[in-house]
Amino acid sequence: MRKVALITLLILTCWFASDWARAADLKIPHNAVAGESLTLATSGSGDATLILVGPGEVVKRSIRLGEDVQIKPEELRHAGRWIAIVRGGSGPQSQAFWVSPGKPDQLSFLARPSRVPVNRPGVISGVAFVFDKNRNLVPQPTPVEFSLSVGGSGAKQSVKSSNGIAWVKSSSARKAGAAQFVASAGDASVRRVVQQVASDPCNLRMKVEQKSKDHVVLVTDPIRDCTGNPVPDGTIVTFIETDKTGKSVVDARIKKGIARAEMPASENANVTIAAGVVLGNELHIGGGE
Amino acid sequence: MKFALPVIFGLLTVALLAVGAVHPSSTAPASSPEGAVQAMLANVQGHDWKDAYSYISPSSNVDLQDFVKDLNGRDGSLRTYSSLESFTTRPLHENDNQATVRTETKYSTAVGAFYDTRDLNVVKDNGQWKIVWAGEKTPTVPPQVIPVNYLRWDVIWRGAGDDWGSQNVENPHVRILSMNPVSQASGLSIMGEVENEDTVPAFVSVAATLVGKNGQDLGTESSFDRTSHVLLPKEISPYRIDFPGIKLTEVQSARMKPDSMLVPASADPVIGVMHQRIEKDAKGRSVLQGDLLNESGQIVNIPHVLATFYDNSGKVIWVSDGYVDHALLPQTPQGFAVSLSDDLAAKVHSYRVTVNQYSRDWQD
Amino acid sequence: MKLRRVLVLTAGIALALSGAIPLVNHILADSNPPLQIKFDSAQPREVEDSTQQAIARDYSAAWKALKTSLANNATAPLTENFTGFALDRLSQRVKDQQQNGITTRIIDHGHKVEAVFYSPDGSSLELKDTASIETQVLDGSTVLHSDKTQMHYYAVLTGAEDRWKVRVLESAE
Amino acid sequence: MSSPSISMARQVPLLQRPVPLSWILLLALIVHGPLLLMQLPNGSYDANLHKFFASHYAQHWFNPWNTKQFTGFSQTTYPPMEQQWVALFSHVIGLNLAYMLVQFVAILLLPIGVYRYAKIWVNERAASYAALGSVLLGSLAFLVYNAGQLSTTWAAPLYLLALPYYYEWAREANWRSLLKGLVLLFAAASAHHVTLIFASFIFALPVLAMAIMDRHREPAHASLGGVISRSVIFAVLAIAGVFVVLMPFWMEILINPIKQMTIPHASRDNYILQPIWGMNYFIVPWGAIILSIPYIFIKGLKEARLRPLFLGFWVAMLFALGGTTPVPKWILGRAFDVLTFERFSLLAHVLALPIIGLMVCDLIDHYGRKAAFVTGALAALTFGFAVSWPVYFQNHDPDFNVSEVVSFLNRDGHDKFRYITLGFGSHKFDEVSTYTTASSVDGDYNSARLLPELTQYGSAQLTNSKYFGANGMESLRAVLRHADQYGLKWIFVHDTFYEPLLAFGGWRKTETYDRGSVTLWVKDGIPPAHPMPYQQSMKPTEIEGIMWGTLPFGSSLLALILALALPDKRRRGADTYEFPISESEPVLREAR
Repeated sequence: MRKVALITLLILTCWFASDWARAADLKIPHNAVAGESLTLATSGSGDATLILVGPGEVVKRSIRLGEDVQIKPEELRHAGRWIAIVRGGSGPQSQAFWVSPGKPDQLSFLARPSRVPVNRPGVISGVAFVFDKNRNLVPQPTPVEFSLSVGGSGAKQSVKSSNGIAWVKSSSARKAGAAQFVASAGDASVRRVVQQVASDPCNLRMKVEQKSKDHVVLVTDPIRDCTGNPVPDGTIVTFIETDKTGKSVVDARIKKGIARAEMPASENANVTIAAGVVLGNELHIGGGE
Repeated sequence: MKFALPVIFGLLTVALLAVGAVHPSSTAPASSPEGAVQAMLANVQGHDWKDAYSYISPSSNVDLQDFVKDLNGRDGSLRTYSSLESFTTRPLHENDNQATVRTETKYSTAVGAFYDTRDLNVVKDNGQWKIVWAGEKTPTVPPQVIPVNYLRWDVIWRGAGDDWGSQNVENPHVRILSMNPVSQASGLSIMGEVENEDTVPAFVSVAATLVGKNGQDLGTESSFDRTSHVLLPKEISPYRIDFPGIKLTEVQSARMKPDSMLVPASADPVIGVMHQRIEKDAKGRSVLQGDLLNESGQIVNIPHVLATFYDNSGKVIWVSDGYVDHALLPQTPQGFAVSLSDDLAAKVHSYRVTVNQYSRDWQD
Repeated sequence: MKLRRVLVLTAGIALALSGAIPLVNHILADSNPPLQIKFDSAQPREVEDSTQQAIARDYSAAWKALKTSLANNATAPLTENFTGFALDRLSQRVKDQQQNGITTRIIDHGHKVEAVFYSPDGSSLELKDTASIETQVLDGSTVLHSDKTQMHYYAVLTGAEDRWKVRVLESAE
Repeated sequence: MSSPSISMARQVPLLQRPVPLSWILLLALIVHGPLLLMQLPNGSYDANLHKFFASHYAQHWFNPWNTKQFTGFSQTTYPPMEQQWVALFSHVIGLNLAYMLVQFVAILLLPIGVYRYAKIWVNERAASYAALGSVLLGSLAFLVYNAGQLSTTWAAPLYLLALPYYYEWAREANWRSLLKGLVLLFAAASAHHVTLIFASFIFALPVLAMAIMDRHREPAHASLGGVISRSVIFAVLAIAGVFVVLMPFWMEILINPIKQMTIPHASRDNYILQPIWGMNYFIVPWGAIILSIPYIFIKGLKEARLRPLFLGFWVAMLFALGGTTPVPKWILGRAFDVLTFERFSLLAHVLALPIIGLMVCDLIDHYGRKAAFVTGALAALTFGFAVSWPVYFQNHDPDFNVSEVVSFLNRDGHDKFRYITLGFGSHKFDEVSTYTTASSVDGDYNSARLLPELTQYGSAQLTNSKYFGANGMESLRAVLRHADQYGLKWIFVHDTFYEPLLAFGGWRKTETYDRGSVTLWVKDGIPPAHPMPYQQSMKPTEIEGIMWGTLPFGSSLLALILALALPDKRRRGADTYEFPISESEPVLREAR
């Protein structure tokens, strides 16, 4: 009798154990997508706690076993590996599942540089990172269109992203100005501005504007680069006068397109001009040019 | 006898106080020309201007106020940020009534030690040696209007938030034009020129790391104040980086690190460097000297001269610098001198002087 | 007499504790997991030697920080090595873990990493990482979940002041 | 209500009786309590340094390596005891009040120490007047409310408490006295090393002389050899014990001997030639004691018994005069330029007080209440003048607010870089250091300096560079040149004098705080700070850290326990006097 009771108890225990074990069974769909709702099916009976551990969040809620559990889109924002844990009466049961990124919705567009001299080959680069609406990187190949234009004219290029990244390289235009650099994928479009600025001064020339007993005023022609763009104001132009008393130097700034410097008057002096490493013409003061 | 010990100790204490307090009078008449100069400078050191002035000959035609300004600086110059730290004197020649005394003074200034040499004339005046003080004459600039096309760059930065991908204004492109290591007894110096090749102003600093023969870093130093930090578009500045105690033979290579930053800047002031020439100074040393001319309408408080010396192949063979202890008044030439060694002077083929400056008002 | 004994005992315990704690910390300190990185297939720009070394160092440090952070529910280690989306995401995870009373222990068995992209301006770099990871989710000392798996990661690193920081870290099947 | 009981004994007029110690302590509470509750010492010169050290102990009791100054330095360069007490109390009442509390304990200990020390030479009554006077000392007010020398004000009374035990041990071979004397001495050493070194000569040698002179006084019947041999035993045990208790300190000194250039300090000036410093360091702290100097000379030298005490006073006085006499320079040599001399006034006064106590007795005996009133008024005036002196003589800049500086450094990862302050003064700089999480290249405590840019030049803190002339500015230049290596990105400026150097050196002014009184200068391209390579060998070991966290503090704790557990049996009756009538005649120790 005692034995029977013992066996019965053992059977009952096993039965309960298997029932509890079944209670923790979870069915998770294979096609979970970030930012979309998800239904988890549970089996068994009684109350339990569901814990979802994701790449960027942890969700914990009470559930009733045997009923479906709805995970809201805002709870499932991050793509990657998730772990679902159910804690009921028996030990915790868990299962890992994958959430894939949603469709491309946002771009991070890195346009470099923000300022570039005109007429230089391959100096502009654009890199677009493709993300879904929840900022998950979308590794699936996605067509990304890049366009670079100054004053309405320019070029377009379509590139397929690889590992979530698409990139292009481009040359700067001959004309100075603000170039519009746009990257677009699907409905997402991002605009950047690349300032194309004048290059080094070209054909630097000066002349005597005014001469007095003490001073001579030298002035340059309008200063432009080799493609005809005016060199920006503020650029340093160095005037160097050499005579028997020594060397006099004035670092003048271009203002309104020209540079002007007041140098000591001399009976016999040579004057040279330079901007950066570019040299200009030479003048002789006292005995004519 | 009862009070013997207290009296002895009392006297001993007074004697010790007296020994500690023995000190010559700060206005005692000088017995020699050198003594007069020393007494005057000692008073200047203690900021006792009145006592210092008592050693000035009435024939100098300088009043106390101007005398103090000569020594203590004016117009926010470097001298106004200075105090006399030490001095040496040496009589150059002397007779019964007149003498010349050379003074070498060391000032502690806001930018470090500043050395000055001056020959002072000393005369006997009513039996006392007095200094003939050659007061500084401030030239009078005719009233005039200096038109300013105020040119400056302002920068609007991206916000503090981490909006990756959104564009920020890019730092200016600077380029090291040349780099030349020079070995000396005190160590190794790396010098050359750096150019802002961009179209916006750049805040530049140049640092270098020396790499030893077995690949380890020997040390990192920066050009600190031996360069101009704010470079306008296409402006070129020399730089010199000193590595004390390191020999050229220990070095395999150098890693240069030019840093540039876009900063708000002003195109003013324009400072011309006139009549530059290499000459010998009073002590017989080679110096590069000339005049600085502030072509703007505002005072430049502290000018800093940077001189680049080239050999006949155009290579930078030395970069020297010096602060000028007088402010640059508008349209008024102010002399400067930068020393260079005689053996270096022999190699110099050409040179170039640039001027860096600090102006109180413009800083704000 | 009794007071003296108590005092001596207390001092002894204090001494023993102060000596033992650093020792225990030392024993429990993490060692770096093996990390192999190939830079041959980085496009469109070749990765410089110094950058290769820096990436290996900083990516490894980022994983170490990640493990410390998830195990201790502390966000401080993350800020040194992560930025942008990755930092936001992981910080949120740590906060959620803290709120729900759980921790995650990651036992890292090594990474095989390949650089697949290095931007033309040298400011960003993408890695594909195949990692062998053992993950344990704990509630206090109770293990709620434990598994060991091989995972793929996409990591985008961007240059910061003195190091590369992980801006995107995303696992994929 | 019952009327007070009057015990039957011989009536002694109030002014003829010793002042009970409890009254003296009550006076200390009344006088110093409000001043400390007003937190007056907060503005004193060194208070923030002690609080800075204490704030580190509060967080890292067993790790004396502090990274907040000098890029990292060991706090084992300065005995820690009182700072550790501040650290301990700071957890309960905050740092500022904890400092006040610990300072107050030191103030309470001083009259007890003076009382016990004075009783070696003079009678109970004179000793009680000496103790009373110690509460109102100008030098104490100067050290507490102006100089902020918490350490000296702790070490001196502990030393004074220890020496009577040595006196008893030397004469009576009382083991209990030996134990208590030694433990109090260790506590004194744990409070301040410099006071210990000088007190060993100035305080202890007169006591040794007295122990020899008094060897046959009741109840002792010691031989000369016995007194000397016990003195040697005490000295050997004291040296060994101090060596063990402060072991990490000695090791630090051994590894990094102080080789720095000398740093100017006004207390080394000649006070006659520089009257303002004479006023600051002599007239103010000495006050009415100056009037008693003739009496001290006459009485101290006329009475053979008082001569050792007088000699101690005389030497201390010559030291307190700084550079006014050549004596300190002759005795100390190069060390003269390393020490500051303001603390010697307190030491001199403590030695003078027993004689002054006798003077007050004489005056009261001759002039009664008038004398009591006049001497009391003079003491009060001396104290009041010394406390208020900093208001009239401000030798540091007006106060300004550094909370924005601290806030900037502690946010947005700014503490990844190092900073320095210029023109803040060490007091304000220590305040910034205490509350910021960032590390500075600069530091306040001179002896902890290790960086070559700081030790090679004769200047102290970078924040005060300009006051050290060309050396100071060269030191600052050297540090700024190596900004990359130190991760030195932020410079906070409170004095426009420094701006030209920063501008030429590559820093840019970016922000302004406290209505323009502080500006922030930034250098771009600086890499974040990292531990300096030399520091690995300089860090105290874990064992040293544990010793530092237990032994000095433990010695003070042990002293406290011994004081409670082993009370002085013979003194129980002698120290308290019932009001209004004493039961027996006071134990008189005539100074004859």
